[in-house]
Amino acid sequence: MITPLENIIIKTICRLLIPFIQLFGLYVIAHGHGSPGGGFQGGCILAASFMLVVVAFDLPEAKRRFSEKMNNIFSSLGVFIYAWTGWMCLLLGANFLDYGILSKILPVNPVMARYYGMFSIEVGVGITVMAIMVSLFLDLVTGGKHEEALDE
Amino acid sequence: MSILTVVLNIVVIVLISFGVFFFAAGTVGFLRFPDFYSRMHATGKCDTLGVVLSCAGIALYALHDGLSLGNILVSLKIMFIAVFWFLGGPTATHALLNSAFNSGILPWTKDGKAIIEWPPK
Amino acid sequence: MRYIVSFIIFFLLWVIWSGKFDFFHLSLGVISCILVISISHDLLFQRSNFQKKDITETVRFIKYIPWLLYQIILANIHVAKLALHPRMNDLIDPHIIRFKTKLRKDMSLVTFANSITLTPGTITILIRDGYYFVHAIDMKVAGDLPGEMEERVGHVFMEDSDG
Amino acid sequence: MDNFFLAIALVLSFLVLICLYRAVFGPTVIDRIISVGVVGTKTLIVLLLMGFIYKRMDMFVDISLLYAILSFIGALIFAKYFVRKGVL
Repeated sequence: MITPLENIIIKTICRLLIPFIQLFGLYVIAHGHGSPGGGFQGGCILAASFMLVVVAFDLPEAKRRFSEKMNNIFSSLGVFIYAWTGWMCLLLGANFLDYGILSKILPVNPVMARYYGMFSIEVGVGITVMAIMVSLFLDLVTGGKHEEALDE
Repeated sequence: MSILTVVLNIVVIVLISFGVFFFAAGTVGFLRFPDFYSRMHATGKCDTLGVVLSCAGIALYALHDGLSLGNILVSLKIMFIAVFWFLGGPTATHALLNSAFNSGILPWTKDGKAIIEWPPK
Repeated sequence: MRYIVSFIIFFLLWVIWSGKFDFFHLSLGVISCILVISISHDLLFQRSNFQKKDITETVRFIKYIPWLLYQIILANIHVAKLALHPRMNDLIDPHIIRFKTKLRKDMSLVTFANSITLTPGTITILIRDGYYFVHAIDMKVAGDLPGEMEERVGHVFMEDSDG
Repeated sequence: MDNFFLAIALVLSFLVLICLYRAVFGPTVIDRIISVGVVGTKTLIVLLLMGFIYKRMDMFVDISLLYAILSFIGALIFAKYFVRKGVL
């Protein structure tokens, strides 16, 4: 069981910095097609901010912000977004993940359709990576039994 | 090369050189001090000032080809790195030393008395 | 109230980071700010309402920073001199010193601790029950503690006014 | 100015090389962790300087901001892990 650091300095500084780290993670996801980064990197930063919550406060606090149920829902929601963006192209008659064809159902030209398709892929990857990283971290710090760890 | 560019370059060179000088002093102290409590003095302080000075210099140089909006935004981003490090650097230093102290390691001293009351009575 | 202020701060930061002003990126910024606020709204500002005191504290904190920077430069010259001195082992005399503090608020304790870490020859190790454990690299620099810095931090966060 | 930045980046890389001495021969684990942190700060500045050399400042700023964040989180998590183990 992970024990909280009873340390006021780390708590206060993490309290001030965690929202900015989360905002930076979302920024990296949202600008993945124009600058370095993308879904995977942004998801890792978001997961790192939750790890910081666990380190600075404690496990129940992190669970209160981001419960196990939400985590499971997010990890499947990301795959859902990714797969449906791909299948939508397949259903419209192009290859899997060939976003240009999306201009048939979106009111934009093929270039912009490619842009938005890539963006939705980034969002899906980001959500899944964040959820899986958080579950991996929780499994590691509690030795694989974090449901019991919550009860004590 | 206008006179403004020359002045800007000189300021940037001075700032970055001082930053690197403090980095070098921190590294030398990191090698020479006797235990890790003292080594933390060298790295924690000198690296913070080194990052702040170098970031200031780099942020100034980012403005060297005109005050366009993109340049100003890049410069503000670099200053954000400096502010982040200004908050985070001392905290990381403190966290490492706190964990070392809590695991029961006492610092290297000359007279063997590790903890003394202050101010002395 | 704190939602609005944190939204403004986050959105300004988003605009600085993003640097793109089309509708798509700005709306993404709004969505991201709302997400961050909904997850961690109680982290940046803990009280839900602002008082006049907070503005004064911010102004005084900004005034405190130049003095702190000056002290940091002094500290770095001190450490650099120690590190580059050929007879370094004679000059240093490290100890952990323990002293009592008058400060009580969280923010002032943290500001004081980080200022100690950044300034001459001292690093905060532990705060416990109103006592600071500070590692000092020689006894001369420890002589100044708690001293002027505590006064200044107490002044910044108005510790003296409310008893 | 590019030559100046290149020289500074080389000096910083040399300092990183010196810091690796402590990472390899450091007597305690804490020494090695500090060494990781020191290498992190120098890499931050080298990344920013590389941004000028390759004329892609907007890209390298993001990378080095990310590096700063991860270096801070890494130090905190290391600190937490070793206080729990209680051995050095």
